[in-house]
Amino acid sequence: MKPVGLYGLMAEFENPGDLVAAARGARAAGYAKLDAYTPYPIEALTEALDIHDRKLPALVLGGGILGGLLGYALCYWTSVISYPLSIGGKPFHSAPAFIVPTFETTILVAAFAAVLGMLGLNGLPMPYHPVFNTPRFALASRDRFFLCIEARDPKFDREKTRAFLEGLRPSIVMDVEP
Amino acid sequence: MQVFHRSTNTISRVSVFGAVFFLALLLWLFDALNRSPYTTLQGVARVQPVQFSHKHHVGAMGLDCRYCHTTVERAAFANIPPTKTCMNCHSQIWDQSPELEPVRASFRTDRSIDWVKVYDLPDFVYFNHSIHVAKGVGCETCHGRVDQMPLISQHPTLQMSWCLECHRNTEKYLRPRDQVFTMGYVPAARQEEIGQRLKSEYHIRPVLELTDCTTCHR
Amino acid sequence: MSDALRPTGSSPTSETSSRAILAPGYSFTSVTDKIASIALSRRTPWQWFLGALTGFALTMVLLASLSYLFVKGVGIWGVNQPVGWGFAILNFVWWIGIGHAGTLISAILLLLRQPWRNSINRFAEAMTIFAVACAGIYPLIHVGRPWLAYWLIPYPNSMSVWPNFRSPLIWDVFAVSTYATVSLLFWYVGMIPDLATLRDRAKKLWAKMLYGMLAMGWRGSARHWARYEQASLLLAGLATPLVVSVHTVVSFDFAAGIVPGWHATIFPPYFVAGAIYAGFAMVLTLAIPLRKLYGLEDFITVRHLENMAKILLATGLIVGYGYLMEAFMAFYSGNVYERYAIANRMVGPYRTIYWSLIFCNIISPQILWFRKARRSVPILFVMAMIVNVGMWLERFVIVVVSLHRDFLPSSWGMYRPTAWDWSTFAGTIGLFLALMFLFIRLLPMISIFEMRQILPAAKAAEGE
Amino acid sequence: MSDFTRLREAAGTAGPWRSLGELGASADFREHLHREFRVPIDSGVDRRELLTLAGASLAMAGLTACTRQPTEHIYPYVKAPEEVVPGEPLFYATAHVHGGYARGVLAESNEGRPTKIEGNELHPASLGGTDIFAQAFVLGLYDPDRSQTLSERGEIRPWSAFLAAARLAVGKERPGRGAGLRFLTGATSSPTFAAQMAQTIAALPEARWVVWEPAGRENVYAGAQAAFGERLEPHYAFDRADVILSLEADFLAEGPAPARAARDFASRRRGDSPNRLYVAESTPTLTGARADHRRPLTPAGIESLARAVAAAVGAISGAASSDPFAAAVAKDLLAHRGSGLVLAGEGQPAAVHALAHAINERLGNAGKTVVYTEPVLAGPPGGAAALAQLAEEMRAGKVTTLVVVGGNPVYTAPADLRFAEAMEKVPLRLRLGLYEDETSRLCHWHVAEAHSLEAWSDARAYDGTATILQPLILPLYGGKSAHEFLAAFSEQSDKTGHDLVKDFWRARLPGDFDTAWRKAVHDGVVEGTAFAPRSPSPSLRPLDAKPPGAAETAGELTALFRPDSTVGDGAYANNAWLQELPKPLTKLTWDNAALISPSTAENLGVANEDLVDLLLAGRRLTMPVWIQPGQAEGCVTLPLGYGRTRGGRVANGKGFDAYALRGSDGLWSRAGLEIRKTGGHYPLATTQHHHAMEGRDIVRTVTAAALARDPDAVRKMGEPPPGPDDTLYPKLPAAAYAWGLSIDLAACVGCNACVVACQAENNIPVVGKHEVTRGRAMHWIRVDRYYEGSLDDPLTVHQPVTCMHCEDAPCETVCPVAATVHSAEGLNQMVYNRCVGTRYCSNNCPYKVRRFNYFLYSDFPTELAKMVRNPEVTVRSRGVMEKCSYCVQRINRARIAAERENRPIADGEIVTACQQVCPARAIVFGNIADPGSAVSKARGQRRQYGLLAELGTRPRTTYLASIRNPNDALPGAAKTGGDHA
Repeated sequence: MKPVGLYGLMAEFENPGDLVAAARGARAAGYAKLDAYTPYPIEALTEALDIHDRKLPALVLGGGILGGLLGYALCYWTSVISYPLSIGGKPFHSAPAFIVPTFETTILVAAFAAVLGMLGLNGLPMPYHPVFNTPRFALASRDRFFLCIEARDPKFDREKTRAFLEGLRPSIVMDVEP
Repeated sequence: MQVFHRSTNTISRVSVFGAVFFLALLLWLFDALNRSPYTTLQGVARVQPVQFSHKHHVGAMGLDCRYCHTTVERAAFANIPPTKTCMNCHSQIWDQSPELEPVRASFRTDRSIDWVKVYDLPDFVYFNHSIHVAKGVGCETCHGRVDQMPLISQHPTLQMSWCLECHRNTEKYLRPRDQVFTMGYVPAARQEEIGQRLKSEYHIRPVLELTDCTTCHR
Repeated sequence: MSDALRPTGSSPTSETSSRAILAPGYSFTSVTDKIASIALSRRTPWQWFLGALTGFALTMVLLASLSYLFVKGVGIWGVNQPVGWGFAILNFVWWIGIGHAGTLISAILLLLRQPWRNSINRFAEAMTIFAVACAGIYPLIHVGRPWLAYWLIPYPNSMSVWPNFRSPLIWDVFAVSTYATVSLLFWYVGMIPDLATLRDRAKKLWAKMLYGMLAMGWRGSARHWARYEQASLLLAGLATPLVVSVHTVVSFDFAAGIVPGWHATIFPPYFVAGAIYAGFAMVLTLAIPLRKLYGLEDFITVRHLENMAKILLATGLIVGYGYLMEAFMAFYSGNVYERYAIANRMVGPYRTIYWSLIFCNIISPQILWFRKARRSVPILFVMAMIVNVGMWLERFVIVVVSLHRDFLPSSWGMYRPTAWDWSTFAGTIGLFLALMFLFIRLLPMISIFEMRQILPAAKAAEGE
Repeated sequence: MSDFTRLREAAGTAGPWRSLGELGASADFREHLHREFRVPIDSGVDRRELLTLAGASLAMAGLTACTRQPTEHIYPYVKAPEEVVPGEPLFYATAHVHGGYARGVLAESNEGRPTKIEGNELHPASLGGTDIFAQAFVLGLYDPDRSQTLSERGEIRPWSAFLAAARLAVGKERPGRGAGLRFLTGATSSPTFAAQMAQTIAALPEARWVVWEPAGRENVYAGAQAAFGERLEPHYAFDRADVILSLEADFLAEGPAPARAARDFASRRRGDSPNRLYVAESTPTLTGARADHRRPLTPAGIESLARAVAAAVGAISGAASSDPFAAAVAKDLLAHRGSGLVLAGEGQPAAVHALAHAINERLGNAGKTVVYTEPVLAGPPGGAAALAQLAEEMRAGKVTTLVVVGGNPVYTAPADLRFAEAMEKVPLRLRLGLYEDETSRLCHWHVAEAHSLEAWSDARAYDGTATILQPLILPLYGGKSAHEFLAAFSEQSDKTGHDLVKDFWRARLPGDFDTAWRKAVHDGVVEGTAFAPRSPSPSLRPLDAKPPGAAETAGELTALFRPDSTVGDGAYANNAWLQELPKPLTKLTWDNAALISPSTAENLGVANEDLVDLLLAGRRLTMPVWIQPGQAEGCVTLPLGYGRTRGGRVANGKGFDAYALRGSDGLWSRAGLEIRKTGGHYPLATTQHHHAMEGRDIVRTVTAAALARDPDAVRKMGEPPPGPDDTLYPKLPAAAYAWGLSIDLAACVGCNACVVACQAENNIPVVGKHEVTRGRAMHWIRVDRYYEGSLDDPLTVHQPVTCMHCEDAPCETVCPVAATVHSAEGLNQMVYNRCVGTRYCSNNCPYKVRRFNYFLYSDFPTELAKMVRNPEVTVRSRGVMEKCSYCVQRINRARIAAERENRPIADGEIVTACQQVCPARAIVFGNIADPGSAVSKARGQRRQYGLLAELGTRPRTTYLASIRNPNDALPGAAKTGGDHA
């Protein structure tokens, strides 16, 4: 995005209820490129902004399967193929014993998939973000609720959109520098 | 307010991935170093009191290994020849050469020549020359083309993985008994066939037995 | 300042609030500021310095003991034939046990939708990680040649030999390291939004930078929150079987052996129960002083303590059942060695330890049947302490008393811990304290955003 | 002048020494000798040790981490001796001399270093077996505490100076025809030495030879004197005896040839018609432990028993006593005329010996089970009387020159003689000694004695058979042999020991001397030197009058003085192997203690390790007590040989000196002992704390009768083990050989020889008293000892326990790094270099045979300590587990030999160290896959059982149940069951 111009317009609300309402309104008004910022997860918002993304569970499942396969493969290859050793009269392929490491690797890889997946899909780490340019945005992690309509929204028009946001009875509407 | 500059986004992502690769690199380096001649002394020629040349004695003059290493067929240790053996010839030829003064000195003073050990296994490894020779493992297989080495140096890594390689695939290395002391031996037919045949002929024990710990560790 | 933050006309001990998991009258603002201020602005109380210093001092003792150990060998401990395992392993099991409550609270209670967990899960998780860290030290140092301990990890090597995947110790390596990693991830992910809060609340630039980097630029976007919630649920789903598996695997160290007193199928369940038991005891041990020290009675209410007391009672009973079954099966099996092992626990040279264990873990917790006791802070604190000791004694009985008399009477012997055994143990306690105090000073010890969730205002927004 | 240079000079001539060239890397002897000898790790570890600890540990880290091998050097021969092949051991026949009697051995030499002792099949006292002393004496060769110099009043002098001094002394004595000259020696059977002595004395007729052996055989000879009117050597054919009555004769552990006795005795225990052994003794012995009926009796009690039996069989006049035991024994003996045997121990008064002889004569056992020959020991009658007279003469100033050859009289002499004080009255005192000990301190001249592996000599076995002792190595410290020393006082002072011995035999060997000599030296026995049997005529007069001797008044305590079972009379006190070897019955190490009976302990209100004051005839000694089940009531056993003050670093300050109480009026036992509790406490190191089997079928004992009734008696004793197919797992591919070991508990006499042999063969370190008290002894094979029955007279059983090499080994499964795994041939392999030391395997081993290096126990810094090590076995460092390997180095040696020749390994080709020494042949090793092998035959027996086999470990080491053959006419210990902890 270019340094000049505007990232978007941001409206600040006193309480979650207004934000949820505002979000509904904005979508109803046909705005697509908008996001809400809240100090804690609000389920109502997901539905209001109709966010549905099922990538993460798939990732975790994949991770789990991969981890399991790797774990068992490790046990099998080392104890049956690479250097078979007669240990305690047990067969080289001691499946029951191999279950434990397999289980652990399954969990491990799945967990990594969950965390890295979440961060990756959220595009984190991203220490710099335009929304931080608005001083009051610091309150987004405390007690204020923000709705931001981005400039790249086709329907975005500096004046009209500002007017629209004003109509949602926010405590204030601000420009967000890019 | 904005705490970080734009560029930090890129920096942070790069550093996250970088860290992972850096760690991997370190591990790889460590392993490489561990297998490198720096650790194994593979192919590193040592300074000896007498710059004895196998190339000359074996390659040029064609001495048999057993002329000096007399016990190789009956004992675990392929002995380093006594000074007497050197003097057998060198009391006649090169008997004035300054190179050989340490040998003559040893013979005079009755003090051993102080050789630096080249093939040096850890003390918890028990290697037996006689059995390998008896089973058709050529000197060359472990010691390399000694007949081309002016100064002897360690041919293999002497790491356990190297030992196992042969104990697991004997057929790849066996040669007829009469070829054991040959340098530059070329198999008459495909090595696999010969190897398989000799394996049964010489009653080579199965892999599981050859890779038992007590085969080498006691 | 904390008083300024307390809403007027509410006292946390009043009957109304005592059922609540959060004293009334709090707003997003006050909750946020009160918790954040502990890390950022509030003056550090002298008790903190006292605690932290003790912790660091004991950590030095640990380092000293370890250096001496590495120079001389495990012979400096009381271990011998027949008792090949002593304090090292029993402390390992003890710490691992303690390290169970955190993940349990954050994972299982999350799945069970227990909102009261929100105010205790953060430092419970921290406790978990530090306990696991302490536990992790022991298996490494108790071996005869610690500089070769890395041979327990499967990696391609010039010897082309591999670990033995049939050995419970290798299972331990996998289980404990996985558990440590996942707990750490869970803990960190859970903290990201609060780190963002600290970033935004911090005054000094370096603090902003520090928290900012850790927060990874979290900005509370609704889309992020959505995935974040997914992730926490999934992690919880993964951590739940994991937390159960870890102490199960630890119990295999014994159950997979043939030593009379070890070789029992009841071990996995009752080890897990024991772990939760010990874990919650430790949570109480930490929570009670902390809430007092930082005036968090409004967040960690008597309700919390009571709930934990109930869990203590429940798991305590399971553990008791475990002991009972052990004894019964030994008798019922008709196996002379098993019978002797149990009899030896009860009347043998170590009987005092066995009976004090019974008192600590089985008898004393019965007091928690009474509501009054469950709601009395001092009683709970003493109770928790007793259980901590009791669980340690249990491990002593399992590890040492089983080993010192096994099959051939000719080889029977006694185990006597040396000064070095004790100093190492004290050392790990020090390490634990040190880490704990650093944590409460530098990081939000209560999950701020999850506290916001249980505010009435939040509930309203969700249309509840 | 340095030993080292001298050795170098010698290097030209003697073969073995050349190998120092091989050792060259560290060949500076000066350095070794002056380096501090590391006493086995005890409470503390000093700084230098810490460094070595760290160093050695790091070194072991080698290979895997990026540590490079340190540069090593090779020192080849200059002129290679014919017979030496580097890496191939050589064996030389020689003998170990104990109490004057030769016990034939073969000494193993690796590159010229004597490292291991084996028995000599050709030698009558060995037949291939050895005892603990023979096994351990090789360690003494490298003892850095051995005297290393020849000195006069502490000043180092050359040999020539001593020769001059000796010549001067003899010159001084010549006018008086040697009246002032006294030679004091220990018991010796060396023909050469005797001849030299005779020669010397012939030159100086008034000189006298005094023999003093602290625990000698004087009573035996005196007994014969009493019975037959002449000093005779009785020896016994235990293999021909059906009924044996031992009057405190511990023939399985003490006496002239215990190894031979054990072999003969055991040969009659395994069969279907076992012999029967009655033992009457005051203090428990190994022989007593094997008894079918054992009677704890006071010395007087033993004598009256002997009389009762003698009377009952009509050997002496007098009425048969009412004692049912005596009656039963007599009945049994009478029923076995000619195949019975009665013998008395060294500690018994002459009268009892005479009675024994009388009974044997009467029953016609003489010539059959007991044979008489002329005395084996040379020299005049010894004993307290001789020494007392010498002390008297010295005190009276009659002695002007005292020559002490070996022994250590100042330490061992009876206290009432105040020998040291008397000795100091002698103007010139010269001494030959292995150590600069208590006696040397009081001598003007001290000559370092050569170890018997360093010198030429000869000695006779119990039956007179002579052995030529040959050196395997030049004297490490330039010591001199007794022959060279004695020669200094004769005209032959210029001769070497080799010449002296050879010259003596020159006249005496039949046929071509060189051939005969070579054969004699090679075989280790000189043919035809055994003494011819005599058939003496009994003259039983002295017996009718009851001699005075020790008569106890009731309630009075009797002190018994016995050589300690591991350090003997003190001669072995500086031998760490023997110090750490658990005493066969008490299982004590590193100390001696006053053994008291349980009831005595009760009366005195003392417990183990309590310090007490012992008062006897005005003499006093403070010592801890140890309660010994089976000890005769009122008898207190005081083992000799401890409390050394100048015995060397290992010996000094260990235990308590019982000689301080011992008087010449009661060398073996003396009534009138008083015990006072001091309230003090002294920790003792025992390797076994629990003595009952807790009703578990660990050591299975069956009576001959029961076995005859029911062949399955033994198998029915325990829970049945799982059958070969009771498993879920598929069988792993089996190899051509399946190694297994069988231990016959009926034959085993619990002598501990296997323990020392294993220690020598496998480089097992010594850990010291403190570590033993912490339960960290390292022996790979241990001999467990359990008691059954009443505390006062229990049945004592012994059981050697090795690694069982379980086919389904619990230890293997739990090792995280696969450091202990199974070989295709069924060995439970322990790979030291892979072990990280979790000790999980040891926890999971039901037999607790695994041993852990809690510290760096192996002595890495001391060069001398390295010389005794077996080059075929890895020296373990700190932090690794170790255990019995079935002597895998011997298996591999045999296998390689066989494979080189493309043939299978023959049965009996592999002999484990424990099997090789076992005097009773109780241990058999071999291939259990071959039904024809000896071990398979042993395992095939109906007495066979596996220890704890019901656990499903499928042990490869199995046992044959012990057999007892009680007399139904008596309530025998063997029948009493039940346990006492």
